[in-house]
Amino acid sequence: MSTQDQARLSNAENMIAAIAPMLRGLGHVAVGSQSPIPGSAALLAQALSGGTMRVSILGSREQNPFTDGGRELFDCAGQGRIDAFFLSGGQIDGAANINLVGTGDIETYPRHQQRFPGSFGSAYLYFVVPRVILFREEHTPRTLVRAVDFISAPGTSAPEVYRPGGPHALVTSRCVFSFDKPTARFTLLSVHPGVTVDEVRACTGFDYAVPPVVPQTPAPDASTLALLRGDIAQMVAKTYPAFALKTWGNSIAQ
Amino acid sequence: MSTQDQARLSNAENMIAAIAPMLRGLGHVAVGSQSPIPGSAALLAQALSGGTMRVSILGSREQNPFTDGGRELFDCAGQGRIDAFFLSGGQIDGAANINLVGTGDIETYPRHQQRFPGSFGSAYLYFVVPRVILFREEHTPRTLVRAVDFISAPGTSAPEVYRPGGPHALVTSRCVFSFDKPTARFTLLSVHPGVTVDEVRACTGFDYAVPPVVPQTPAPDASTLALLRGDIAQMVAKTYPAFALKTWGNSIAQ
Amino acid sequence: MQAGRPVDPHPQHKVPSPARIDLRLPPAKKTPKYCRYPTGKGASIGTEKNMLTSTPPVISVGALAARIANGAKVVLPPDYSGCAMAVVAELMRRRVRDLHLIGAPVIGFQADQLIGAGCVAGIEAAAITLGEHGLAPRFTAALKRGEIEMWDATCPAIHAGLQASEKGVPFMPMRGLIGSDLLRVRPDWKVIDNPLAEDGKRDPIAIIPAIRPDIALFHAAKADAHGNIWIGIRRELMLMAHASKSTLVTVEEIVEGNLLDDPALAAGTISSLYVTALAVAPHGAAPIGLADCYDADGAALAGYATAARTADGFRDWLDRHLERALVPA
Amino acid sequence: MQAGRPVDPHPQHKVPSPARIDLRLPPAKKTPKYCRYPTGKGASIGTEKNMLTSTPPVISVGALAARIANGAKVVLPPDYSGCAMAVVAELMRRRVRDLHLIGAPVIGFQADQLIGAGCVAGIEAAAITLGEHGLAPRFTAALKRGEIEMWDATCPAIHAGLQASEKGVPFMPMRGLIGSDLLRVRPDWKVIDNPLAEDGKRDPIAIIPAIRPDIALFHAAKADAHGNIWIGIRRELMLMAHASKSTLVTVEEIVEGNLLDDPALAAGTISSLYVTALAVAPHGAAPIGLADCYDADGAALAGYATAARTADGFRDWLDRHLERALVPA
Repeated sequence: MSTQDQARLSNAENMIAAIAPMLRGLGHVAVGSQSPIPGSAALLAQALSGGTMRVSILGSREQNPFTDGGRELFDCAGQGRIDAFFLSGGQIDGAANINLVGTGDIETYPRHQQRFPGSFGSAYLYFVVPRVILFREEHTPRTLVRAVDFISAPGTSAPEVYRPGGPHALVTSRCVFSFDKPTARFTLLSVHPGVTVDEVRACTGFDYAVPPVVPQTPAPDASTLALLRGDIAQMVAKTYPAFALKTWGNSIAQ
Repeated sequence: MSTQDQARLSNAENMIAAIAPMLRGLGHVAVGSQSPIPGSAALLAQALSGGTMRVSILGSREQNPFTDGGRELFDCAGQGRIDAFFLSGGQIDGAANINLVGTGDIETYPRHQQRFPGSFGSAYLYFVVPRVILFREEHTPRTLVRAVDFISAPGTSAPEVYRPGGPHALVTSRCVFSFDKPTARFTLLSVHPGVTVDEVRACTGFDYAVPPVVPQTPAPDASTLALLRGDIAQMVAKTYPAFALKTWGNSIAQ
Repeated sequence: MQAGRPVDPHPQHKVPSPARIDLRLPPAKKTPKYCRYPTGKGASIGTEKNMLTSTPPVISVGALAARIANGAKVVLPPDYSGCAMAVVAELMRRRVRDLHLIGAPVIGFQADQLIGAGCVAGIEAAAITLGEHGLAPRFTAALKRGEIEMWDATCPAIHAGLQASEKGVPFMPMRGLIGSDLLRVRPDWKVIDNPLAEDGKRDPIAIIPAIRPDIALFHAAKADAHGNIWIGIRRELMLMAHASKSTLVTVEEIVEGNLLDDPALAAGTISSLYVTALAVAPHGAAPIGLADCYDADGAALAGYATAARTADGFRDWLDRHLERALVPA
Repeated sequence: MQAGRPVDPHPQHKVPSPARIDLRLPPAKKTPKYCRYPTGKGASIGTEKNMLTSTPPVISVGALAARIANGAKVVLPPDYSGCAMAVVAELMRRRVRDLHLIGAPVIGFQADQLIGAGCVAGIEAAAITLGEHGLAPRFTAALKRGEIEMWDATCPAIHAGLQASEKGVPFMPMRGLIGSDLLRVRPDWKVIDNPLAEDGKRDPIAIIPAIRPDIALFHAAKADAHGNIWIGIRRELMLMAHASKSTLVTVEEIVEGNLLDDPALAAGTISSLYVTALAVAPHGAAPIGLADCYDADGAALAGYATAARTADGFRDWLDRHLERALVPA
C-alpha cells in the first residue's frame, strides 16, 4: 500500500473524521448500540481530549458506566449529564425531523410500505441532549427526503416546549450539514474528499443552504489517522467486531 | 416463677397477642423500623402460618427483602404487595386520624407545643395498605384525643379518593378497638386481662361505640405463649435487642 | 386479528378491599410442627429466615410456560438482557394465542419468533429488531398484513409506564415527545400543561399511562433455594418484576444459601417476594447470549434471520427448532 | 433566620444551550502523550478504560467539606444508610451557614448536630429522629424558637421528588396525601385531577415537585481508583447522586481495580460519572454504624442525645467532639 493509499479515507473514516471534532471540549458523549461510526468518532475524540472526555457506549461491556438498568441512559440525559448523542433515521428531512418507524401515509399506520425497527429513544433524547449529531451513511433522495412520512422525533419545537437539546449537524458518507435552529434548516458545511457540491445536491431530497464557498471536510493529520487505525480501531473491535473487520481488516481482529 | 406468673402477660405481650390473630391468612406483612411490638406479633403470626406468611421488617438485617433502596417499601405497597402494616401516632383521634408531626394550633406551624419526629410514610401507606393496624402503648387522653392537632394521615377519605387501604384496628396497652369505615368510628372490641370497660372510657379522649358485652382479649394458649417467649423472642432480639431485654429478660440475650 | 386502536391497553389494577376483622387466634398448634425452622438448640433461626416464608415453586420449563394463558400481556426484556428462550419455544409448541407483548423497552428474537408462530395479537415496544442481524422479518410481514396491533413507543416511555406501575400511580410525566407522530398513534398518551409551571407560562408535558403486564418473563444466571433471583446490573428485569402482576423466571442453576445474605450479591438480587414461579433451564437464553455466562450463537441467530425472511422458511425453522428444543414437560 | 414559606424551594435546573459548531480537528498531538492509556504491545487497552475518562479527584475530608458553601441545599441519607459524619464535623468546625437539609427520606444525628451548631436554615424530611435515642433535641429546640424553616414531608414524597429530578421531569404524581395537613403546610405540593381518569370520573391525585439538591453527601464502604463507589443495597444513595447537581462522598478505603469490571460488585456500584469528588475517611460514619463494616457506637450516640438536651450541653459536646474529630485539612 502506498502512502497515498494509506491516507485515503473510507466512507466510514470520513464520517468518523467529520464527527470527532464536533465533540471537542465535551465532558460526556454517549453512543447508542449499533452505532459503530459515532462510537469510533467518540473514542477518537476521547483519546484526543487529554483525559477530560467520558464516552459511554451502550452494548459495550467496557465503555458502559450504567448500573441502574435500561432506563439509566435516559435518566442521565434528562439530568443534563450527556452532552452529545447520535441519532440516525430511515428518513431524515430538511427540518431535521427523523423517521425511524416506517414509510407510507400515516393514515394507514401501522401498515407501512417499509417498516423500520422503531423510534428507540429518539423521541426523548433529541429533546434533552444539547448536541445531537445525526448520521446516515446512505446519502440518497430515498434517505434524505423533503418531509419524513412519520416523525419519530421533530427537528425543532415551538418555543413553549421544553427543549434544551436538538440537532447540531448531519453527517453522511458524502458531506456534513450544520443545522440552524432559528430557520429550521440545514447548511452544507463541507464535502468529503472527492465529493462535489453538485453531487450532494443531486443526492439530497431536501432543500438546504449553500454558502458561496464549501470547503472540503478537514482530513485528520497523519498522527490522528494512525491513532484511529491503531488503538482506536482495536477498542472499536471489542464492541463492534464486524464493523472493525470491514473497516480496518483482519489486522484489527483480536 | 409460678405457673400463674408465667401465664400473666406484660403490656407488650398483651398487644402482641392482640395483633397476631389480625394477621392470619395474610401473605405479606411489613413492619416499620422501631416497631418491636408489631414486629413480634408479625413474627408470631408467621410462625403460626405454616409457612404461608412473609414478614418484612425494616431495619432488620435478616427479615428484609428490599434491595432497591429506601423507596422499595413504598413502591411495594403501591403495587398492592403488602397486606398489612402498622402505624402509631403522637395523637390518634376517634376518626382514626393520626398525628406524627406535633401538637398545637396548626396556624402556628411549625412552632409546635410538642414536636413529634414527623409523618414518616404514614401519609401514603395509610391509603394503600389494605389492613393498617394502629398501635400505641400509652393509652391516655393525651394520646387518644378527640381530634388530632395535625393530620399526618386521615382515617377515612372522600369516595372519589383512591384508597384501597386504611385503618383496621387500634391496639393499646389497655384494649383493642376495631374501626368501622362507613361510620368513621371505633368500636371497643375487647379489653386486656385486668382492664375494665370503664377504665378504657376514662383513659380515652375520643368517643367510640361500646357493644353490650365486651369480651376479654383472647389470651394465647400455652404452646403459643411458649413459642412467643422462646423462638420468637430470640428472633425479635436480633432486630430489637433493647425491647427483647425489657420484655423477656436476659435469657433471650444472645 | 385485525389491527386497530383499542381504547386502553393498560386498565388500572384493582386492589381488593380489606377483609373483616377477626380477633380470634388460630387453633392452637404444636409449635415445631407449624414452624418450618429448626427449633433444636444448635439451630440458628436467623440464617433460616426465608424458610419461614412462602417460597415460589420450582417447576418445569413446560409448566412455567403453561402459566402463560392465551391473551396474556407479557413484558419481555431486550436481547442484551436475559431472554427466556426455552419458554418461548414452549409457547410456540403450545401455539399460545393472542399474546400482547411489551418490549422493555426494545425487543428482538423473542417477538419475531412468537409472531411468526402466530402467538401474538399486539406488541408495544420502542423498537423491534434483530440488531446486527437486521430487521425482524416475521414482525414486518405480520404488520404489513395487518395481523398484529402495533403500539409504537420510545424507550423512556416504556420505562416510565413500567415505573408508574412500580410506584402504583396511574401515569408518569415525560419530557420530549411533543411534535412526534408517536402521539398521533398513541391516543393513550396525553399532553397536559405542567400544573406546577410558573403563573401564566405554558409548559406542555406528555403523560404516559401505567403499563401493568400480567406477566414478566425472563432468564437469569441463578436463583437460590428461597427463590431470590440474581440479575446483576440488569435492573430492567427488576423493574419488569415490580411492575407486573406475576413474574416467571428461568435460571441457569439454583445455588445453595441465600443470595440476600451476601451484601455483594444482594445488591443485584430480586427478592422472591416478586417471583411467582421459576424453572431451571441450563442455556435457557440460547441462542441469544447471557452476560458473563455465554455468548450469543451468531451462526444460529443469522440462520434464523435468513430462514425467517419467508413464511415457509420460518415454518421449516420452527419445525427443526421445536424438535431440537424439546424439554421435559 | 425566621421560619417562613418561600415560594419555591426547588427551582428547576437550567441546561445550557448547545455551543456553536466547530468542524476543525484539534491541533495535532503526538499520540502517546495525549492518550492516557498504555500503547505498548503488551498493554490491554480495554481494562484501562476509565483511565481515559475524567476521574473525580480524591481530596481531603476538609477540602471535601469546603465544597459545601453557605446556603447550599444538601441531601443526606438516613442513619441506617451511609452518613458522612467526618464531613459533618468539618462543616460544624467551619460554621457553615444557612444550609437547606433534605433527609432522604428521614434524617437523624447529622441534622440535629448541624442544627445545634447553627449551620441550618431549613430542613425537608419525612421525620427527624435519633431513633432509639429519642427525639432530636436541637432540632426540636430550634423549631420551637422559629430558627429554622420546616418542610414536613412523607417518605415516598421525598423519594418521588428525587426521582423526578433523576428523570428530568418537573413533578411526579403520588397516591395518598389527600386529606393530610401536610398539603396545608406544603403549598408547593398540589392536587390535580388525574388527566387519564375515565370520562366523568373524578380522581384527585397529588403531584410532588422535583427536588434537585445542590449536593448529595454520603459515606460508603469503598471506592475504586476510578472514582466508582460501592453502595451495595443502599440505593437511596444512588438516587441522591442521580438527583443532585454534585455528589461528595467519603469512603472507608480506595481499592484497586475497577468495581464495574466485576459483575457482582458492579450491581451495587455508582459510576464515577455521578461523583464530583471523594475523600478517604476511615470510620467516617462513626459513631453511626456502616452496614457490614462496623456497628453504631451506642454509648457515644446516647451520650450525644443526653448532652444535646440543652444548648449548653450541646456546646460542651461540640467542643469535645471537634477536638477529637480533627482531620488534616
